[in-house]
Amino acid sequence: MTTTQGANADPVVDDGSTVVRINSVPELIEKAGFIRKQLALGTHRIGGVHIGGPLSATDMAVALYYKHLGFDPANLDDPYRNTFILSKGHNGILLYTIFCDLGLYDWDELLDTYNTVEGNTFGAHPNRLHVKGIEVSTGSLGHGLSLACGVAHANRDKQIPARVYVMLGDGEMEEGSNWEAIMYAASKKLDGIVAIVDFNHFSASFAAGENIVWPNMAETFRSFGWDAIEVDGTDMQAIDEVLSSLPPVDYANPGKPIAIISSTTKGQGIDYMEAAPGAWHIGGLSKEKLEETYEIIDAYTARKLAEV
Amino acid sequence: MTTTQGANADPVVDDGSTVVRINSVPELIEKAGFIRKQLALGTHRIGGVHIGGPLSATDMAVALYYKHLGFDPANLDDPYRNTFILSKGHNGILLYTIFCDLGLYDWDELLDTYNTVEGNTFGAHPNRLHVKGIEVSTGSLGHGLSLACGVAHANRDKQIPARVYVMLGDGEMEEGSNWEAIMYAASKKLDGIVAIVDFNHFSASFAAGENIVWPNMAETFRSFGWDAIEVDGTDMQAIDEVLSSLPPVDYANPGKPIAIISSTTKGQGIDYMEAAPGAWHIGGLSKEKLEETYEIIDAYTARKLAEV
Amino acid sequence: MAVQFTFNTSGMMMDAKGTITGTILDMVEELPHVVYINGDGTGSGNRVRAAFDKYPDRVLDAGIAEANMVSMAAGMALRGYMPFAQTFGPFLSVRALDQVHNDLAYNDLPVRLIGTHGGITSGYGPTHNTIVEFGIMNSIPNMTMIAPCDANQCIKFLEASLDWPQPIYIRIPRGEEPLVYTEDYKYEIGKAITVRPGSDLTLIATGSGVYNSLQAAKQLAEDGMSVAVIDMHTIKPIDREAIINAARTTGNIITVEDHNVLGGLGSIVADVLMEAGVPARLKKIGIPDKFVPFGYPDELYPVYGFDGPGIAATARQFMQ
Amino acid sequence: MAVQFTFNTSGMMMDAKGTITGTILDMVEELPHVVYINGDGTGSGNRVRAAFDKYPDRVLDAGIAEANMVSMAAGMALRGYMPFAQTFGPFLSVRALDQVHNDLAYNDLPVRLIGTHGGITSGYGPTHNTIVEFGIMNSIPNMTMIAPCDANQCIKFLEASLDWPQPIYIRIPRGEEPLVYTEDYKYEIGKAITVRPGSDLTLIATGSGVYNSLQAAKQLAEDGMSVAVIDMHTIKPIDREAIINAARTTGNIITVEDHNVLGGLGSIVADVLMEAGVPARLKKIGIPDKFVPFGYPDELYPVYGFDGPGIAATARQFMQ
Ligand SMILES: Cc1ncc(C[n+]2csc(CCOP(=O)(O)OP(=O)(O)O)c2C)c(N)n1
Ligand SMILES: Cc1ncc(C[n+]2csc(CCOP(=O)(O)OP(=O)(O)O)c2C)c(N)n1
Ligand SMILES: [Mg+2]
Ligand SMILES: [Mg+2]
Repeated sequence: MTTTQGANADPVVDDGSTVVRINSVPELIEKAGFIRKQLALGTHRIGGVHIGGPLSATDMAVALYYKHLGFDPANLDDPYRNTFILSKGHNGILLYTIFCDLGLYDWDELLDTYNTVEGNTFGAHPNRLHVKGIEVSTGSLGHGLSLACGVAHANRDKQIPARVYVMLGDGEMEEGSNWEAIMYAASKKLDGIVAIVDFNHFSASFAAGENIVWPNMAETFRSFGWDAIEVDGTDMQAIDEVLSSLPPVDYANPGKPIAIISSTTKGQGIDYMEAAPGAWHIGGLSKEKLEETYEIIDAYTARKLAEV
Repeated sequence: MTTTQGANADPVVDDGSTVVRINSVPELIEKAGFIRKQLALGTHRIGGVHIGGPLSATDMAVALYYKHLGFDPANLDDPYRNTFILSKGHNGILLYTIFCDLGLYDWDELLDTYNTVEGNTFGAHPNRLHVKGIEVSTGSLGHGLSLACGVAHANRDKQIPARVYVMLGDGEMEEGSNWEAIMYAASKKLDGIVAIVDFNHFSASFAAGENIVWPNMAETFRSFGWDAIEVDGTDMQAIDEVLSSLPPVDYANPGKPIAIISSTTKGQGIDYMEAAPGAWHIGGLSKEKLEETYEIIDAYTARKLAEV
Repeated sequence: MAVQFTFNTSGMMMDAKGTITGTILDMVEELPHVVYINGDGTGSGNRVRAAFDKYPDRVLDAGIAEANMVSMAAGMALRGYMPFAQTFGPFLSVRALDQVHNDLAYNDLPVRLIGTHGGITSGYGPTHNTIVEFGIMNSIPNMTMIAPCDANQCIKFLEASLDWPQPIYIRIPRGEEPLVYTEDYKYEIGKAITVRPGSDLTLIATGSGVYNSLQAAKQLAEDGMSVAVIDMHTIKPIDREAIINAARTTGNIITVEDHNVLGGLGSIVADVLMEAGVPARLKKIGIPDKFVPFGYPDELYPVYGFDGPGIAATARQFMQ
Repeated sequence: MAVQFTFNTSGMMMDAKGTITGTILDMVEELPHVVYINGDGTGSGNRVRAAFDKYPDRVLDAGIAEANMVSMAAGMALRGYMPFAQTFGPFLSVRALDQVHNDLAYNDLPVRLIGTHGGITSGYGPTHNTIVEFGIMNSIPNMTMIAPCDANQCIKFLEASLDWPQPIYIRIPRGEEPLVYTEDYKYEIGKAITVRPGSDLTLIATGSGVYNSLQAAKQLAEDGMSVAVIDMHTIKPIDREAIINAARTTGNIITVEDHNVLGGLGSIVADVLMEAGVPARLKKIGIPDKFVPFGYPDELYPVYGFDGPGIAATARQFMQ
């Protein structure tokens, strides 16, 4: 299988795999800009799509899928693979968009059949039995970290030193089940687990602190025995540094599981969405608005490129 | 209604209530000794009773029911009352024992009909519809703090400055639902809530740290926005000081909800149980063992008295 | 007793979810013991948010923490309040089931849970659908289970609920459902309503199935079939009399529900009939015990044959 | 096909819970993909603890955190493992239902949940009883629900489960149940076993009800009544053929289960019969939709009439 990742692609492996590895931060930023535009396109073509969360998680997801995960579209069942679990399952469109870009699916298939019975591939929440590349079906919040505990045990049982990345929402952290997994993972030194909280300062209804208050989420993770790193989740350079700095998974010398609190804004990259995150938890875009939105994203991407 | 609280009773109110208030620490210690012996008696007469947890929670419960709660057996529905919720419901026998001592029930009723269909009053887990004085039926762990959030909202809505004490087990804190309530209570400044963790260093199977590890539970509470106090839960003087030092519930100047981490040993006061807490999560006592146990408790109580 | 109604043929839509929320907020204003609790659904710039700001101890949002939401509601009920707690159905009936089972049902406290996006109406797939809650609540002692069929009935139900001493689970669709009833009528929890009389076949429907069944009955009337439609708005306690009566009068029954056919209204009807020993033929329309594809009800209902034409087709086959 | 067995009249007791645990630990030793997970039930100084220490990634204890327990099991199944997760029934089937529904059933992963203290056998009251899980699991697509009747059948079931591709919920009593089967026999998930033939009446029983039904059948034989007993060890998928056959051959059916009579085996049997349109008389023995008092099964079973004499008495009345 060949991938269609465009000019930014830098396939570094020669073992027959089709892993895409974009090593340059500017190219990752460009890729994030492209993904944001495709998300906007989806929001127009489909309508009624979760969009604020996917946008804030875009940079992190791009850094992972195009570099740090070693995601191989041609070898999805590789037992040695790193795992990505989208615990905030309502952001499925973000993964579908990346998967289309990586050649797993055609764009039209995504944009024409999303959430339709006919297609039944791309649901509003990702289904592992329908979508290649999805590790586990999610949608009910607060399951991903527990699933990760199981995958991490499995990896360690087989002595596979792979990582399990879990993407969560800040609102999602209100679910108690997460904290069961957090205390368990620390207790069992499941240090292959990397919990990434896309702290975009909004749930479906509330700005951060308006209802449930997090005094300091990193401190809370630490109090349960985790390492916690705070990062500006809109700064690709910083994201890349954090993901590059993670200690290797070494079962002989286990460390702590790691939380990355990634500070973002819901709707990241599209100013009018950032200003009204509640309205853009789910949304749709008219044709005119789409054109305007492309320009906003391009300008945002250019600004981000200028910063590196 | 008159109470049969024995020589230690010091009814300080003259408004027709039957509140028992034992103000002297030595007398509270003696009362705790008496309750422990009655628990031992129950363990003999009934057999198959949860005993390790009730014993470790005895001092705290005595301090509350005989002093700080202002528990009034004749006025159980007083809307201004402080509330006690036994979140670790498997310790029901501890409350029944206290209720017998306070005259709500006869000893024989408890000891003859516990967990029988015939009696159907005193179940292995307390049922508010069967037992006078029980605020809410519990038994499934991890419900008490959430229930307390509701009671605290109700009190505040009516501007009743009463406290809601919740007794939890250290093992119980592994349930994620607790942490939902903990973040909610802090966020809403439900400072009438006092969470008391009877940290007796044992669940049903594991010594503290053997399976799930708590780096520092007080710190974890604080990271969620609570105040947390650590106390030696076997030192009546210390318990009394902590409970006396709680700031008043003042809705105009709300503080933080308060956690008391009460350090104890499962089976507290009975050495052979302390040494084998797993075996004495639930237990029964032969007649001979009961006599021996009385002596152990008396000696323990005497030691505690000598320390004050 | 069969009360007769003209049903609304206009297809006029009314938002059941919004109606419920609005009615409860009216109650909050009028009745000091009524509490409204949402689960990260308070939104902003709307009436719920205004009430949330105005009544900090009676209009609450538990955040994304449904277990705490349900137990907290129970805690308020312990002190004499009557909480209405509303969020997506699965997060109440499935996610928080231990809290429903123990703190509401076992403690027997008059909390009302309002599960939205009932059946496959969520459009968000099986994690946000609830095709299981009839079966679940049916097996839990002390629970009452209601599925109103239109927005107006939601109001009637809410009024009736004020005097009901036990916990209630109420399931409503996503919103914007066609109205079934045009005239006023008496509503009683546990009493089915015959919305259309008929002598050949009875459609026993609940929730969104009622409107669709009426459409089907109209179509079937054109074929000369006399089809009764019963609005079985209360799933538990089930109205045995209405079921037995339907068996006696028409002998042929089709149940219509947006729920798994295993354990739902159809199974409950079968149970009642077998226990009563009244002979009748029964056919169940519903979700055939599988996780449905993604899609909105417009698209999904015809797939499972519980739009009007689908029900009519099943009825024709059944009556051949 | 009715296979005939002599049933164990000795009343020999065998610990179903211990047998299951031991068998799974044997499997853990032999099969590298088998995982055992407890929920604060590992104990100390026993075989489970030894295995827990020996296999830190395959013999686990989730602590008192059942939601994490179930999802973690699903996570291992995602990687090809077959986890058996065991704790008190309500904490799996009720507390962790969102995890069961989504991570096991919707993801369709071969995790086996073993809910102990099934029915009212816990002795610890309604928070520790599970009289609801037949109804719950019946309504959830992809779930298989099993209730073995004795310790030996637990072993048979565990062997059969190794080839079953979907998630399974298995309910066992507290422990120390009398043996039903003495001889070896073929066990198949989803295939009921006729443990005693008869022509007047069929007792369709499950779990602890099977032994008690056999006792009743023996008593009734003395009265000259020919009573068949079916061991309906699989609640879902239900063996429709066996039920329909019972209706055809005896015409009279009594179901016996330690479960709420609403939504349990009896309701499922009613559902099958109504759908099949096979006439039969049906009576359900079980818990009459209420939270039972505290007490152990010895004391409680006679109250609800599902000890041997109670079943016999109901049968006599039913057949008058
Ligand atoms: C258990 C559960 N409760 C509620 C929901 C409904 N829901 C979907 S998204 C959402 C808000 C999530 O906020 P957050 O986790 O911050 O995600 P993001 O901002 O990244 O979209 C809610 C409440 C759900 N999917 N699962
Ligand atoms: C939700 C739930 N899971 C499991 C149990 C079974 N259980 C009863 S007591 C207990 C151990 C509790 O340990 P801890 O909270 O430390 O109580 P204590 O030591 O004071 O007895 C367990 C696991 C339960 N009652 N509720
Ligand atoms: Mg967010
Ligand atoms: Mg403990």
